[in-house]
Amino acid sequence: MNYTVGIDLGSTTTKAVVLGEDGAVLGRGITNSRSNYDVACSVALSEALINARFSLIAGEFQSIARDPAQAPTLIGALERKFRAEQYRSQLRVLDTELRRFLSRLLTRPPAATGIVDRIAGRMTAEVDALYAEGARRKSDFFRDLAGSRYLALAEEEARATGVSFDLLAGLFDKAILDVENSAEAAGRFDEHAAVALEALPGADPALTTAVARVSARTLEQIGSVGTGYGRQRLPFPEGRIRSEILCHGLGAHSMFPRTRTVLDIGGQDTKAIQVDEQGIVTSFQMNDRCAAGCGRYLGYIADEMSLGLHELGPIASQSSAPVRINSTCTVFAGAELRERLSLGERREDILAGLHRAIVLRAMSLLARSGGVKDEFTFTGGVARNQAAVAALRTLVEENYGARTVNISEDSIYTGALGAALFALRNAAAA
Amino acid sequence: MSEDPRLTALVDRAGALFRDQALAAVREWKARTGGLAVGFLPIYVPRELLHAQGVLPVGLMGGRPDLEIIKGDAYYQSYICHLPRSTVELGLNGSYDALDGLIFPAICDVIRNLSGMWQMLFPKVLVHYLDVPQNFDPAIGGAFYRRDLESLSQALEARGARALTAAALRQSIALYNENRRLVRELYALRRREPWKVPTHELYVVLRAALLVPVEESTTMFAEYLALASADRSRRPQDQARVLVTGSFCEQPPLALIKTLERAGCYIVDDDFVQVHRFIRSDIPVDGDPLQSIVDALLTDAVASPTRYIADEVKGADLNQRAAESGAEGVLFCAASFCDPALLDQPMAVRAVERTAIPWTAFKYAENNGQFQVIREQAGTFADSIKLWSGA
Amino acid sequence: MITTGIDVGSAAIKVAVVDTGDQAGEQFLAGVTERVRRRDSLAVVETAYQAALDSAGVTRADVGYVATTGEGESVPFRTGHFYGMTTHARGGLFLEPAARGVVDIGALHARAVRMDEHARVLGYRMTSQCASGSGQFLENIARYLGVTLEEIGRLSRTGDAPEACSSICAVLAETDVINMVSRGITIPNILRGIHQSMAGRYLKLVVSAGLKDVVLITGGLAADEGLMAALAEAAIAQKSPVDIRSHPQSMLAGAIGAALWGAFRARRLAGLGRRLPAGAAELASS
Amino acid sequence: MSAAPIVATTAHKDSSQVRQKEMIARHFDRLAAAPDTGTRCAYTFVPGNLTELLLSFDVLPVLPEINALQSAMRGKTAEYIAAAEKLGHSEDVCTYVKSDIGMMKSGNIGPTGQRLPSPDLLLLSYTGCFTFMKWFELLREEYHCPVAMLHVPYQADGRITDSMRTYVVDQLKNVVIPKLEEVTGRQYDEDRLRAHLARSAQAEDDLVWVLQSAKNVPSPIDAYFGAVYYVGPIFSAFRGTADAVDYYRELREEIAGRIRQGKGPVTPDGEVERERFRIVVEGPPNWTSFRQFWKMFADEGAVAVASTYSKVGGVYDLGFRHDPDHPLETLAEYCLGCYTNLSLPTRIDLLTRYLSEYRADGFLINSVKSCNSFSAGQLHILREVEARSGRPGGFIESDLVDPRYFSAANIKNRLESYFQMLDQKRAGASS
Ligand SMILES: Nc1ncnc2c1ncn2[C@@H]1O[C@H](COP(=O)(O)OP(=O)(O)O)[C@@H](O)[C@H]1O
Ligand SMILES: Nc1ncnc2c1ncn2[C@@H]1O[C@H](COP(=O)(O)OP(=O)(O)O)[C@@H](O)[C@H]1O
Ligand code: SF4
Ligand code: SF4
Ligand code: SF4
Repeated sequence: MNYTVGIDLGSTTTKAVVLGEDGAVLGRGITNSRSNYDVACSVALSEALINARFSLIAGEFQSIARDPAQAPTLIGALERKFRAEQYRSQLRVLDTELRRFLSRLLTRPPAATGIVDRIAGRMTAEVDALYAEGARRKSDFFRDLAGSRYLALAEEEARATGVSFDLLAGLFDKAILDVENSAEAAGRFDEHAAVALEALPGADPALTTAVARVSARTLEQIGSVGTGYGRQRLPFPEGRIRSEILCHGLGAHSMFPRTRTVLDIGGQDTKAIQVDEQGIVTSFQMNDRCAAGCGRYLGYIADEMSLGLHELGPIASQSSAPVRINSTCTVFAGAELRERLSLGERREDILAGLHRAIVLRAMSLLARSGGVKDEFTFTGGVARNQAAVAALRTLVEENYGARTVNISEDSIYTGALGAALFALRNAAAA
Repeated sequence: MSEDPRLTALVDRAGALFRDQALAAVREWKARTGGLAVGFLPIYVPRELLHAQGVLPVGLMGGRPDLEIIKGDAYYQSYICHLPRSTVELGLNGSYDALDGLIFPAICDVIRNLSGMWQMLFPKVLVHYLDVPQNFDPAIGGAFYRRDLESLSQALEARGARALTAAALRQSIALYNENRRLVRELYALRRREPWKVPTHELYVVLRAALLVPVEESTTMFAEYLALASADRSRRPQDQARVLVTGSFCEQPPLALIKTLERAGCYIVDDDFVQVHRFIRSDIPVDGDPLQSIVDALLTDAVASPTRYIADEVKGADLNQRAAESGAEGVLFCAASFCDPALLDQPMAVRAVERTAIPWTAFKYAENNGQFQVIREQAGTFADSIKLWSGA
Repeated sequence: MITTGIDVGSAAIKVAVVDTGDQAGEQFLAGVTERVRRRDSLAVVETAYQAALDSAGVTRADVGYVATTGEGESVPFRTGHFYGMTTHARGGLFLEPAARGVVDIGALHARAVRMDEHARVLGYRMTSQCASGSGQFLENIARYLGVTLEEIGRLSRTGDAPEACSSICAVLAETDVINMVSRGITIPNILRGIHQSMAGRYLKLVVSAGLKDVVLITGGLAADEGLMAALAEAAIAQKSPVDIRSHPQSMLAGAIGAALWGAFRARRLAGLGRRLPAGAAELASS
Repeated sequence: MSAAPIVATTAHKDSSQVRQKEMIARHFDRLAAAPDTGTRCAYTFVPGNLTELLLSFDVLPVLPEINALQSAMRGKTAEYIAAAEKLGHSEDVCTYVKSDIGMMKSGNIGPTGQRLPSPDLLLLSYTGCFTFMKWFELLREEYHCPVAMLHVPYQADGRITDSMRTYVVDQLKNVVIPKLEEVTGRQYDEDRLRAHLARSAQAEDDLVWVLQSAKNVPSPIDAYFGAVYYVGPIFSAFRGTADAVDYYRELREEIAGRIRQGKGPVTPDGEVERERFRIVVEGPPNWTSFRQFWKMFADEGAVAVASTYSKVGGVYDLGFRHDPDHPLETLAEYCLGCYTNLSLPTRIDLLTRYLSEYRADGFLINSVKSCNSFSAGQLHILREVEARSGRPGGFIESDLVDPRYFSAANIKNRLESYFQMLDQKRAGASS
């Protein structure tokens, strides 16, 4: 079947949205951005295609399953097994790379080889638990998941053996780059799907049939458009690159046609956009290049607190008395946070203050772009964060009165969706 | 020995006025008297004139760190000082609704342009740009200024203020002379015994005085002067004496003033809330009172960075103030992006360097909450004065 | 007298033990540096302090004055506190008696201090509240490039075509670095470019603080030979009359300075007949 | 999308351009020779300059702003600004001032590589900006020369009052002219002044014709980048000279020729062959990356059809002309009327008017960090003009002469988004 794809090469994440010829979303894929843009794009695309295939499998299976009521659960299990296998395959590459860098060290502590063996062993052993039903993962990305586990284990080992923690941490920082920058590390759909099926012995045989049918289909790309921070360097011809502003405007319009104001808080920029009834941008404002006020601010804070991005919002939401954060600069805010924690202030109050700070900056941009009109759509990665959303809702209401606030589960894909829609238009016009 | 409770109460009352960004005191005054209230931006307006027409002059000094700027930032780029955005924020959030007009004295381009913005944002209120002359010849700049004041006076009258009479103006001048005299005494007391007049307290009193009628603020100054000078609970500490300069328009956050004091400094002279000291001595009450007001500006105003004053008068003036206040150091403490203050600074520094007095410089914004760097800097400055003075 | 100095930084805790006995003059007994790495800094202070005492072979009871500096006001067992520039000047002079200026380059701030031959502070300049071009910034980039702190300097020195890198946000830097890597710029050239831009920034501080002649770099970044080289080059290129030096103990300068001032203060208070710690506590900023 | 090339690659110079270059070179020669010829020099500013009066005393004007922007175009300002900051000047303040101070401290070598004479007089006519006043306070400390201060009141209520005019005329009579007499040892000669003023008015007519030629579609000129060259002589040392009269006459003829041929503007990279967007621009240009900045417009086929920057030395298109019959009053009127002396509501009116009169697709604000006089309030202007004209505004930030504040990637990103937005809007409107 034919598809068009929009790719949003963001500063922190790269997103792909795959559309069918009818304009319906077939699949979405996301990965963290890395230095090799081609790889980032191809990983995001292949993730989107995996996602597309899973929804196709779900569709196929639903009609032939022994117990249709159980089908979604089974598909869920299949997907978890698939992800676990994918993770394992990346771990294997990581392990190889760790060893390679270890062997290159000039002064290699004798204990180091054993340590790397033990860490790799333990991480592999933990995979099933990580992807068990109901398990919570700190992030969707291998870099973060493997990184936080590795560093925790390395710290244990460093304490126990006296080998320098910096050395172990340094090894990881090197190895992870090579894992990320090889498109192959994540493996192939059919191989992982086969392993995943094997890991579900006794499952409905129709599942195997559905997987086989979908694997056999070819997906043909008939158009693509790139956008995002890195768009100038995307492996796309010039005519197939669109500004993020337009893509966000169109994407938001397509999700919520009555949208007039769009706020996008991404990794390293925040945009306030006004669109007309056709999704055409009428004015916009972007922030300066400073992490304060963007998603990276929260990412940095999460790192400082050794938390996952997913955890920030829920913790902050528990606060009843947000503190006022004095530092504007992200790095200084990180230091302030540690100082406040050591003075005994509550973690949730500090986090709530940090969320409010970022939303306040967005409010200024919104005001600059022409205010908040009805309906208002909030997109970008930060829209996934409930505390940021709550703070934004309050401030919008206080300053502009009641507004319908649209937030989609898939808001992080807004830019990619807009790009895919442009691609579809191009394909139709060709 | 503990502090006199009357002093504590007075400072608390001033503090409440200082924190009153929505001008409740002004609303209350208007409700009581039915008069007009007109705000003015730093650093100088002839309050006597307003007072003589029954108008309450209200000194507006921007915002404070706890004011969340939401709409104000929509009007200003990041590289413009903070005062205008908080002023716009307070205007838009209704805090200044009680004001029947605003006067924008000629200070700098930012304030100048703000006057036009105000005309558009608040078309119903009186907006007057007070073009303070830079020519100090009575026949030229003086005549121009006089015409400007007359037009201001007429505009007030058109809004329902009393007509200006010479008798009323003379009386107002007398009241403000007394008010200014007390401020001079407070500064003198602080120079002599800085522990008796901690600056974070004096500052709050000076700010509070901007929101109440001159009669009330004179009483407040007099009481404060009497209570503070009599209080024996306040003992001298081993602190360095510093002169703070450059903060004439956008004001430093109160916490910054406290930080300086805690880091070991006694502030013995400053240019905070400058309107109180802009005219240096008494304005004559005999003769043509309007002309006296004009002449006072031409001949007796401080050498503010917003005025063009030839020859190294400003530097000499600063050095003289430092000498008179017995300052052991000079702190250049200006608002970020404040062109008048920052462009003056190198010249002032050169003047200070001609004396033996050490100096240091830092910038702030009225919404700063973080004083780590400044504390470190002021602390080191005070440390070195203390460790090495007389050595 | 044995005194100790504790320099509480945002990236690392530094502890120094000195002996200011009359016979041998001032003697540096031991120093310990412990990176905080997102741990509770007071806990790190505790372990680093004990390690320093152990390595100097003294006990807590032997210590005549515990002086803190940096963010050390919250250390519960301190005798007194001194401000960072005062202590870096003193420590810098101890390490490099010819120095008439120090530049403390730490994780978040840099400060250039001009002093006389008694470590009296004559003038200074500090960086602003933006972490662009700070130690933390370099650390973030290094991490992203998979380079350890110890390797940075060496790698940077092998760069032959440094990539100019203007002031960029310490947090968003990694995207710029991604960008550079994707343009095929080598790690040494990236690092060297960054070092050059940092050096430019610091040299500006040096010049505006009026430093001349021998200048000792203190703080953590003194250990970065790439930055040191870039600073020296920049000084030559801009014809600044400074002789930039570093010292293996540069990172400890603040702690050493605090310990020395502690001894000075203890003697003075003793001379005044005042008792410790009540008298010294007065020095601690409230 | 890029069917035909937008900018042709052949660059050429018109004869007016050659003439202009030659005029300027001659002026700097005269300045360089001034110490030997004994010619007096006054430093003064572009907005509110009193060139005719100076010329009537045979005093040569030196314009520090022009020197600063020329230095920027020659890539010298980074070094100059660094030198000024070394002397304790803040990062926050106007970079024209710092660049000038830095240049002076580096030997006062002007744009042509010749040394500039020290001032015999600082003529501080501070129209439209308080920074001018500080600037000359700083220079005065260096040169210890006489200063003539001319305070030009602000048009806060959008009009020039009698009181303002009287005030300026009083100062001209009692401060500026006596100072000039004292410095030059000559008598004020009103007839000479009148003769210069008459020539000014003549050149002004042609300049206005040139600027208004942008009403043609396609526009034969770029009224922002290109206009910088066109306003050069009249904003600097040549107003009131025969040279200026000739230059503008020739320029006018050239442009009339372009209109007949249906040609677009000339840019350093060639002619704009296809006018895709007609833009009104507010704010000064960036000088350190002037060509790169211009190219970002030209490559998109964006032509500036009107700008406010080309009015900083006088808003002649609203009708003002120097009037030889009322020499001092006309000078006063001129000073009071410069663009940066206009109130914000007046500036908004002007922009809105340009948008409709020049049939522009939208307007762009280049907000420069240096200049509070221009920048403070520009975001308000943006909103108001958008609301009143219904046409989209764009906002970019840079600086005049400090290369640290020109982020090409950032500006390109914003411009690109802006132009794509205009494009999309047009496509939407036609579908
Ligand atoms: N699940 C999540 N919960 C909270 N915040 C998230 C989540 N996922 C992403 N984010 C935030 O979104 C940001 C990335 O947003 P994104 O729109 O992908 O940016 P960009 O397009 O610049 O890469 C991250 O920095 C992070 O703060
Ligand atoms: N060998 C090294 N090479 C480069 N940088 C180093 C090295 N060691 C430490 N640093 C840097 O020094 C900084 C810590 O310096 P320090 O003076 O202790 O700062 P602080 O006092 O703020 O904690 C860290 O940010 C780190 O980047
Ligand atoms: S703080 Fe300075 S720049 Fe800002 S308004 Fe006041 S005088 Fe002007
Ligand atoms: S202030 Fe902080 S977050 Fe902003 S640019 Fe500087 S380093 Fe980055
Ligand atoms: S502030 Fe603006 S108008 Fe004033 S001197 Fe600087 S650039 Fe010129």
